[in-house]
Amino acid sequence: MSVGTLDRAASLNHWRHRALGEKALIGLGFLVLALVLPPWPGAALVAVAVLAFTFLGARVPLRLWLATVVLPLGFLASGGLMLLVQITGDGVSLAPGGAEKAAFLCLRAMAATFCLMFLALTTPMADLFAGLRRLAVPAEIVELALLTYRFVFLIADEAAAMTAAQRARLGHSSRRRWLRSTAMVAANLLPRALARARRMETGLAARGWQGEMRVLSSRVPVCRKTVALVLAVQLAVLLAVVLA
Amino acid sequence: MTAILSATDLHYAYPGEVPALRQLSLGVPTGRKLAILGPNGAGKSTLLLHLNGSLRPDRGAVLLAGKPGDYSRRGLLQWRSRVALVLQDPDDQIFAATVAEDVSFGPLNQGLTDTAARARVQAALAALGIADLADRPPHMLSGGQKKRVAIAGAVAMEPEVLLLDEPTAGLDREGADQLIAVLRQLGQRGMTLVFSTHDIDLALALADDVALFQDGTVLAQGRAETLLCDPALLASAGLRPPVLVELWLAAQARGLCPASGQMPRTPEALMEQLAPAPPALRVAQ
Amino acid sequence: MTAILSATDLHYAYPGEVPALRQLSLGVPTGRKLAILGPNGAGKSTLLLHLNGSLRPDRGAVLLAGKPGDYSRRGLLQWRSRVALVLQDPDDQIFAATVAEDVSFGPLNQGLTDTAARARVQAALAALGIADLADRPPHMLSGGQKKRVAIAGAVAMEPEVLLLDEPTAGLDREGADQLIAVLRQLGQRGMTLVFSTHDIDLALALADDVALFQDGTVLAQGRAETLLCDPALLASAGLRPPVLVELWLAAQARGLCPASGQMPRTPEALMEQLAPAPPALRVAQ
Amino acid sequence: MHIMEGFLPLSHALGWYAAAAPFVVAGVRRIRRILREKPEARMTLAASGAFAFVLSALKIPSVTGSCSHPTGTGLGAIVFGPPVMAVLGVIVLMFQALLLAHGGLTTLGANAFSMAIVGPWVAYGVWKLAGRLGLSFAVSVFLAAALGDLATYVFTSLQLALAYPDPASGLVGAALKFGGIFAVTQIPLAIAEGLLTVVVIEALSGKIRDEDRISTLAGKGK
Repeated sequence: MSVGTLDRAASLNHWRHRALGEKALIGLGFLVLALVLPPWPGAALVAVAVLAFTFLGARVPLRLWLATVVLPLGFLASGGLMLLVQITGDGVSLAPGGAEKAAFLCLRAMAATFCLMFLALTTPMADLFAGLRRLAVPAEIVELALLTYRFVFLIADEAAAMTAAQRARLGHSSRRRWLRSTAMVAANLLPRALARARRMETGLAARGWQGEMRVLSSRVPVCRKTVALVLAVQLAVLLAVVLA
Repeated sequence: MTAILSATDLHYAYPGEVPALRQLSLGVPTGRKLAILGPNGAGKSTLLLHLNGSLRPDRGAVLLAGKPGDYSRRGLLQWRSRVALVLQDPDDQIFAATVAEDVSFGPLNQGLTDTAARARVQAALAALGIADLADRPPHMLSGGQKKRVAIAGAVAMEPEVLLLDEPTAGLDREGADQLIAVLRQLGQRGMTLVFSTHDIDLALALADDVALFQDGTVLAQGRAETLLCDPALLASAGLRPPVLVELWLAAQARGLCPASGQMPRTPEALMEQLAPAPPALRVAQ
Repeated sequence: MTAILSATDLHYAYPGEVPALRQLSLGVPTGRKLAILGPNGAGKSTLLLHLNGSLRPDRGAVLLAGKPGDYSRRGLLQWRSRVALVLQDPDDQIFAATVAEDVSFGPLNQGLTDTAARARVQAALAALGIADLADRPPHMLSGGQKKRVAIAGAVAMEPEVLLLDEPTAGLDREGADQLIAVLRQLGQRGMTLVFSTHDIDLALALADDVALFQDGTVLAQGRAETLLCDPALLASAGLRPPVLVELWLAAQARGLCPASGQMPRTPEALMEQLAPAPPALRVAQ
Repeated sequence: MHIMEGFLPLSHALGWYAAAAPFVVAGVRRIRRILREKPEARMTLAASGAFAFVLSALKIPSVTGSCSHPTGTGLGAIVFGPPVMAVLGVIVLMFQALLLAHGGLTTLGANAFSMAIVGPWVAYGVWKLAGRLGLSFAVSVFLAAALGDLATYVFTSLQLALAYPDPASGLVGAALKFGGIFAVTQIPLAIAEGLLTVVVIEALSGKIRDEDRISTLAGKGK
């Protein structure tokens, strides 16, 4: 998976043009529920609900979703394992009730991760920046994040090309050479990134930049029906947990 | 012929380097398309950066509509509203997360209201034929598309002069042809265009006037029809005439097309001038 | 004609994107110069990355001297010693503090001794005509010089095949002409060359064979003399014949040059074929 | 390795947000001051942040086969200074969560504390200390980067141990467990990052123009 995979998916997603508010309500709303409610049945219900929005609503491709979930699962496997065992004076043994604790942790972490993935796969970064501005995050910081985002793709492409060029000249043929080659990539990348920054300065000054970076962002009105549906599902999850 | 922009006796050296511009004088005729033609490293980009006030000459002056350039903060803002610059690499100029947001940057900096800026954005995207890309993030565009977004960002400021650094660099033939068509249209609407290029074929396809550039100075400036047909002059700048012109001159010399014809700008134009020999007189096959 | 490299039925998609290569088959004839010709975004660079094992196809296979490519660590090292790759932007592949140091990167990685590597470096710099640049820091070179340093870095590994991505991109006419001359010399020494380009004039100037590329697949492969003179075939790939060939075909149709002539690769070659009309028969002026 | 989304209980997630906040706010203040004086520093800082992100995506082939990557904390701390790194680090962590599903939003506070605060400050402290002890430039850089990297992961293990103490041996046992899997495996990688940073800084010293010297951005003066 490359840096651009999720970004591209979000930009081309079926729900790309839905209001940020709706997607935030789903992604962040369920995320909070996953953390607040007891893992069983709370997190399990959250997971089911958010997956339904992911696949039935936003129609995220399953293959892409599976490729994305691999990395957090790796962390969960090793981290969850630690809850299964305990360290006593005699060494390592199975922890009493460890299995249950580990299962609950896995449930909660998975549900939360599904929420994060829903946001990542449906919400273009441009909308998030607009949202951060509305949340009164200092303009300079949003601008910094925006420019960083823009530079990430340019610099990642350069890094990928440099790495391919080094591989073609056997630059990774041993661990020692790999270390040297990678250091050379990093050492060449930073000055290039800074040179890019200087050119960007000229380019934006030519467009009348005075120190403030205002752009017109289009704002999609929130669809009340969707909000009502999401709130209803979230309420249902809450009620189910309370009753159970 | 009035010059909306002109440079007199410019001299400039980047800190610690050999001079990039020397005693350079140049006029940009209003409402026409001027090619700054010369090899790489001749100082073409440096000149463009002077023409919108991005660089300030060590000696000499840049005149905008006859008045010396004003390098104050306010002066520069006005200058750049009238003279827009499009850099060679569109990635150096596009910063926002979507195309429409990016194009709105210039108009908002000019102090327009949101509504007025939105209208400008739509007009510029339409003029460049990229209205359908409005919501795309820039890193998902092709090279030709990015180029047009960068130009739209300049056009949205409704400048009088558009400066373009190597506008077709990196584009394939189709992308270059589309861009040339767009630039011609902008020219027809009365915008003055100045573009730098090392590609004499681009100068042939687009320019009304040509300034021959070498080693930081202008060797000659004049109508494209005159300069591009002057092999001796071009050779002094290390250039050869466009292939089309070379062949046209050769065909004229052989009497295969009329000596009074106009310089052909497209292969079709040359073919029209090539008279078919009557069947009886065809060369032996 | 043996193929030192070949691809059969290649299929490849970057994760989450539409396929970049589809059912692509191609042979690289030993000892010749093959142009991969097509518009930007057609998958040319992706193919080159497959030909040296940098990318592994989703389906299909790359054969090196008839044997399926070996993607093991050792296999790739041998593969890349035999098939070198030069990327489009020389800044992506020049890392070291001086030219000579950079060119030694490949040979040293091949496990050569310092002495042997030094000899390789000298030979490569001489072959590219840049022996005088050996001690220069790369950022002080012109675009054309950088390009030659990047190629020297590949040539120093003494590969059998040299893959070049858009070798003349960004170069002015003089830089491009010099590079073409150098590549011709490498070809004469028996090195197999494969280069991608969107510039049909470069294919005309340099290629023995052409593979027409579009939408991730090869539309046609054959001798340059055949393919570049076939307007209908080229049109199906969204291309037009080189201006020179268009004019040659037009002149032939008008009987202004012999129908049996060879495809001209330079303006001079076409001019030679243009018969001067006898004075009496010149068109009225 | 960042702590994944949802791995920490609510109270811990909030606690780490609160702990990281003062450092990040101080960094934001410093950056705003820099930007008021030099608006164009925006580009340089953004390019540096993007560089840090891309660097962290360069995979190190590790002994255990697990995927790991340089933290860049040592390099960042030496070149930009810790306060600026706190803000750049948060931005980079946010992108890692949203562009790579690496880390998380509820764990952003905890990850920022270990990756963007503890790591850079340890690296910076070691760098200053080594300078005062008269160690050579290369050794100082190596120690700063290697220990900054290691400190990040040791701290991450502590954060996990705090959240999930061992039922028998409590905090200490849990720290050993998580440290065993997340920090000990990191030792060779920390050494690799140390070596890498030395080579990078040495190569950089000839390459960066004076006007780009980011120590000025970090408010250190020339």
